[in-house]
Amino acid sequence: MTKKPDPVQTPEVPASEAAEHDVIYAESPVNKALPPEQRIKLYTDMVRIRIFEDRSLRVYQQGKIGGFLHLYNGQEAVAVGTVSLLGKDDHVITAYRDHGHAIAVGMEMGPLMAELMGKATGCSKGKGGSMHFFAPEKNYWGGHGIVGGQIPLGLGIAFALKYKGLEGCCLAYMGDGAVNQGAVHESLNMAALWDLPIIFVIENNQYSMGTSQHRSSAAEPLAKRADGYGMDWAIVNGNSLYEVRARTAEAMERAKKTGRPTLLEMRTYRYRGHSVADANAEKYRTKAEVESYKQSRDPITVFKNELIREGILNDDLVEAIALKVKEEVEASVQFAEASPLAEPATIFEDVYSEVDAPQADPANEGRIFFNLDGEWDGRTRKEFVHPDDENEPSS
Amino acid sequence: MTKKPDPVQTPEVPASEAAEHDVIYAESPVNKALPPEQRIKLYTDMVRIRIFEDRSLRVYQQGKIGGFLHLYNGQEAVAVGTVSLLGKDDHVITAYRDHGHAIAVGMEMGPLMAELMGKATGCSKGKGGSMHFFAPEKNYWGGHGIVGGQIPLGLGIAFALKYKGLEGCCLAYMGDGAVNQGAVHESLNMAALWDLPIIFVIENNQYSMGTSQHRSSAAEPLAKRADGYGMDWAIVNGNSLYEVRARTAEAMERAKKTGRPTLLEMRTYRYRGHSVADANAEKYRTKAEVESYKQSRDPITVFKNELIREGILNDDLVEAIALKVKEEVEASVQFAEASPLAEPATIFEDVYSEVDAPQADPANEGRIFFNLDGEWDGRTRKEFVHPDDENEPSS
Amino acid sequence: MPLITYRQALNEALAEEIERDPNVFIMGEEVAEYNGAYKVTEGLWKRFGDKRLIDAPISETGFLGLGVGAAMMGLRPVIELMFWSFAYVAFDQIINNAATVRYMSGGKIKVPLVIRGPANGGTNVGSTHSHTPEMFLANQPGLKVVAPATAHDAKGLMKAAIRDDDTVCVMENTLLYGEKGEVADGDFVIPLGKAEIKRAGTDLSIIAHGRSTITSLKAADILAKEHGINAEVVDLRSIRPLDVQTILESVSRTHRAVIVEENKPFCGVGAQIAYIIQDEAFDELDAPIKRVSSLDAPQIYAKHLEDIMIPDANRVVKTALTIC
Amino acid sequence: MPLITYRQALNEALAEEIERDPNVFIMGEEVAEYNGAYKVTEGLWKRFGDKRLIDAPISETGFLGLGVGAAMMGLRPVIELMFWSFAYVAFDQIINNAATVRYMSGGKIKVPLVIRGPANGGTNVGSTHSHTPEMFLANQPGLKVVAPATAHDAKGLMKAAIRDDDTVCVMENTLLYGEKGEVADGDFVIPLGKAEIKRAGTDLSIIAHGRSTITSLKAADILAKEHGINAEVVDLRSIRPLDVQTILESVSRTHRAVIVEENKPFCGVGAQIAYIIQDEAFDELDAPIKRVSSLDAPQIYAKHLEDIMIPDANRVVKTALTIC
Ligand SMILES: Cc1ncc(C[n+]2csc(CCOP(=O)(O)OP(=O)(O)O)c2C)c(N)n1
Ligand SMILES: Cc1ncc(C[n+]2csc(CCOP(=O)(O)OP(=O)(O)O)c2C)c(N)n1
Ligand SMILES: [Mg+2]
Ligand SMILES: [Mg+2]
Repeated sequence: MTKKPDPVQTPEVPASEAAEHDVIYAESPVNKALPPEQRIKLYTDMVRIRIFEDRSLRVYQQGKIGGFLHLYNGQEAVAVGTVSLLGKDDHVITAYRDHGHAIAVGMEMGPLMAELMGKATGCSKGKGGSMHFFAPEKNYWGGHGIVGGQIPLGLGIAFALKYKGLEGCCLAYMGDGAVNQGAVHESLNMAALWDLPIIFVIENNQYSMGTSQHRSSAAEPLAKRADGYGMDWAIVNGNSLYEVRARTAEAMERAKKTGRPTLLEMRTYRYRGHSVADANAEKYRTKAEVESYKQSRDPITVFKNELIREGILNDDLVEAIALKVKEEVEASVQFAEASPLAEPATIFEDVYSEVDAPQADPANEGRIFFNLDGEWDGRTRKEFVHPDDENEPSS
Repeated sequence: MTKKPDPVQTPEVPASEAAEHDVIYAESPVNKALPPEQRIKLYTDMVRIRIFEDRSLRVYQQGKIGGFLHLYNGQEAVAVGTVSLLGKDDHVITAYRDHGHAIAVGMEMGPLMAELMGKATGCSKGKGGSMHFFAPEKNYWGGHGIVGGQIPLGLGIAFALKYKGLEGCCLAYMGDGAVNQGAVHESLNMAALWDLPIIFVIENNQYSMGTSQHRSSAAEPLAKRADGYGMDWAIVNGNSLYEVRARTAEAMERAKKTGRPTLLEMRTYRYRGHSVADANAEKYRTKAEVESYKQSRDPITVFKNELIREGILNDDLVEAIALKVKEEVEASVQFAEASPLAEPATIFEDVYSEVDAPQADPANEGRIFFNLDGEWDGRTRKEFVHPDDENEPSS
Repeated sequence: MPLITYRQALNEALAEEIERDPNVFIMGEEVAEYNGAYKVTEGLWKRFGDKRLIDAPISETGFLGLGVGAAMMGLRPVIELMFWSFAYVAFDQIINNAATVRYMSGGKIKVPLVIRGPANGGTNVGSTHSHTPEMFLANQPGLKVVAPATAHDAKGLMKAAIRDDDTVCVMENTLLYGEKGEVADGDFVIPLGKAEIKRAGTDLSIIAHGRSTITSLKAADILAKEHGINAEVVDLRSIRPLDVQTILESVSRTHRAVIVEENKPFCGVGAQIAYIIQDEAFDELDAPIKRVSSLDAPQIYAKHLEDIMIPDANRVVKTALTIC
Repeated sequence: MPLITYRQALNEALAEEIERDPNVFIMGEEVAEYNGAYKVTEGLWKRFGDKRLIDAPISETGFLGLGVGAAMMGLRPVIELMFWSFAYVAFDQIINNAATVRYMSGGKIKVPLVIRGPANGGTNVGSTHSHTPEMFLANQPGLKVVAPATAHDAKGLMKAAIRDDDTVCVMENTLLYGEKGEVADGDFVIPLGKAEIKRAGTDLSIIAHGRSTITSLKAADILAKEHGINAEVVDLRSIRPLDVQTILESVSRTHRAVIVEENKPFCGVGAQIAYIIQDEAFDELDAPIKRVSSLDAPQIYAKHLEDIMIPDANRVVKTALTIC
């Protein structure tokens, strides 16, 4: 084995707040190089996420969205900061708290909102829902519901980049609770073993549902687990957009230049419950704790103040941005509401490639893929009509 | 969270050989306290394992054992050294390379050999085979075939000890390849999180099948992964029986006094192929490498020389021991060969408790557990006759 | 008999067994301080404390295996899976350890473990969270599998499961947690492997388990009222062991069978039941056995489509009419 | 047509596809330098090098997931499981990712992945190493599952699997690896979902997959020679998609069916086939459909008992005689 370099360990800059971090990291090359309009875009993207999430919550409360809805409020700097660095061959994969990343990579809000409402125009045609947004054309690979399950996929994306000889990397996000899934460790080891260009991003919002980090993980910091695999790691103030960018840029450069992976632990906070259904959100943490983040460490406010300090932003502009974003979000709701529901026949689409393109190969004729309702019959996918047009919901 | 103490890290004593280690660790309290006859017993147990393994290989080659046979030759000091410290409430669980531990905990050789031959008198009635030896009455919980799968069970044993308020611990063994199974990491975290009295023993024989450690694990030492969980760890010369005992004793004391788990990496070597079926055993490592272990680091020879140095053992005694062990092993073969094959009706025993004790509860009447050969019928387990008495083997 | 919810019934069963037997404890994600993601363990942590109610990290393989190890040592762990869908990261511990240690040790070790949690679609959460793996669990000899449909059965089966000496998988249903039903007073168990005829009938046997039983009862009402067909509804309650006798007796009376399940159809529980019926009551059958299963695509997110996907009373009626 | 072993046929299929398509690579434990635990990949590492043949750590979840991710990116990974029994630590990646990403993304992403390895008992290695999970895999819409019985089918199905745009699970059999058979020359594929009548007959349809096909052919010989019964043997080859037409046509000719499988019976593949036959060809049946499956206990270690456990020709004959 060629001896690998000792891991680069970057523990937190001690005892400072996001605001100070933004000031410090404004000086780092990747941020210094940013033209003003791009700084404003970063700010705007965080606002877009925030307002989209707030609006989707209202739609949920109106009963137009069902199932789970995991909101990203409070963590915007992570998705926006990291994704802002993506080049053509850089890829993203995350867990079920995936709206922020989707907006950051540039997915349009309309199809996102439509997906939440289960509409045909949804980004997954209403098949995936909140936890399963995808945009492969934007290098965005989801949106995954099983805790930790997306991390091996991220490893595979990084593997494919290396296999194809592309200079790119994969950003694979997970929560602080996810680090205790076996899948994550297997992936850390293989990434380091094979020098795969992947950056594991722990979005440490300090809770997995109602369980605080110290009740689920034996030791701190979580990123230190990378040591066991000889992998570089850093702790990052995840509420400081500039710091997120600076640390991610370092890791991406390392991945592309040396193929070496990095484990980044981004310290952040979620404002809302684990999901909208989280009835206990007020119980497992104090109101004061939540407020302290909102008041003094909110990533959007902190970055807004930083841009004001830099003379790039002012109150008028802030208001104008808010207005524009609200329009965009409203338009997404209107788009979604005006969209048709997906047709029952689509239930059997997107399962098997031959079924979707029966003419593609004459051999497809007569092949049976589905067991329809007592009638074993895949030949007739196109003939499928749903059992009863006056179908009553079953519960 | 009450702050946990910093982990105790015990890297290897550098650049020394097993023989020197035996000399050094002879002075450690747990070894110093050993009366001569117990030292001889330790030596004898290692010899018993070695000769049992050699003999079972011959039986296998005679076609009387089938399936897999993973031999323990070369690693004897680990099982014998660790198990020698077991008290009444200390427990053991290991993987498929489980003959050594079985003999060390005191299982009789006859039923072990009979198990390998699939006999009714086998320790698992011929149902488990080589990989699945169990003796719960001796606190020995197997023998497990799925790599890493036994480690969560070990965690459960430690949990049960703590739950019951017993002052005991669990020794949970795995190979160097097994450390890359997610199950192991999940267990490390929970053990450290909850202060469970478990000692994870990596028997690092440097290969998982044909894969050397550096081709499967990203960093060395493996034990250092414990740091990520704030867990104590040590590297141990696994071919030095005294060192194995000394380090294990420390870990056991810690487990019992503080509940804190330890990860011990015992460096050792296997002489034979991964299993008897390992056709490539000569290919993935050099003959010279194997020989260097056999010649100068063999745990039995090293300990024999140490006991000679101590004046406890001499050539005559060594020969007498060998003779006696050979007799014991031969007797086990005779026992096994003379034993009857298990009856077909036993196939349906030991699956469901009610089926084994139908009278235990009147409610058992009429309950159907099995689908027998087209006839769904558990009522008739006792009536079961195997399909064809002149049954020909199917392949 | 008190009228309580399925959730309360489970809660009572757990509380009573914790009180009865010091070896019973509950472990899982959010079961203690949070009171359970679906509130099945509500109040138990407060009542019984840290020893008996344990919040686990998101490490299903680890804590299911812990349950197996603790059960081997004589404890009676009740491991909650927040969803049975999360068992997929940990099936090895269930199949290779819980189900088979008894066998592989020649009967030396028993594993009195309960693994419980909801296994159902119909809640608009998409494919990854809507699995119903009872067909897979019941395929493995050594495991027992039950799927209560009512509050009474939920309580009785849960208590039986905890007292059972083998590993029992209890398949609950989030759509039933809030449903009320009469539950017998006091301490009772329902032996595993006993089906119940939830509605007696003469013209057709509808065989179901879990929530499909409720669907089937609704269908039987429609069949009676609108079509003059008097259907019998057999609730399996337990899938393994299976009460073949009750199934066969019913079909021998009615000569027609429809099997309803929320499983995906291929190799679902319904396939096995159909096989058994035609094998053992071939001459009794006047028509092919029909099945109504979840539609055979990955579970869909959109609610209006998922409602079509999962068997409802209309679909059962429609299917029944094809053979009546 | 050259006479080669099933193992060589697989090896050729893999080699040819690696040569044909630069996106094909093989990953698994011991597949490269060691030449494969069962030598299926023998010589491939030497021939194609580190890029195309990759030895993985014992991290099935990790490398199966890697395969899914790489497939999403357009590669065509062939992931070897040393045994399908080891999939149990990693089913989540197969069911929740490989099988359903296409669906959950509304068809935006495809996962052209092959997962292959032996899934069989009969080798005296006990319960943990003898699983046959095709019933579980085929239950999941989105997955394809094939089980070749002969060298020719092994080659043709493997090549089809690698070129398929969906995830295909190839269930091989260590007891067949050494069996020789004639394999067509040159480049050919066998479309997934086409059964083959391996022996034409008139009196009885024996329906099988994988090694059970070989057992069934032996049984058909005995039935012909000793009992004057002319059995047809239908080899499913592919379990999902399933060639229902060939099954039904056969049963419509013979009016009797025995299904043979090495699965455990409860919800096994045979249960599903039995259901379909009685549903769609009820009036054609002169006798109940019978099944011959692996005996319904955990797979046993002792060879003489495992030989009883797994269906053999005698058991098939005996079962056939009950309905002929
Ligand atoms: C394997 C698995 N187990 C449990 C769950 C249920 N679950 C969904 S999210 C979650 C908490 C995850 O917390 P964390 O990783 O910190 O991410 P966050 O929600 O804070 O973003 C749990 C337990 C799941 N989806 N998958
Ligand atoms: C989950 C799983 N994957 C693969 C295997 C096959 N297998 C059995 S032993 C082994 C190598 C294990 O090596 P190591 O952990 O170093 O233990 P050793 O054999 O050296 O004692 C492998 C790959 C298995 N039994 N279980
Ligand atoms: Mg979190
Ligand atoms: Mg090893």
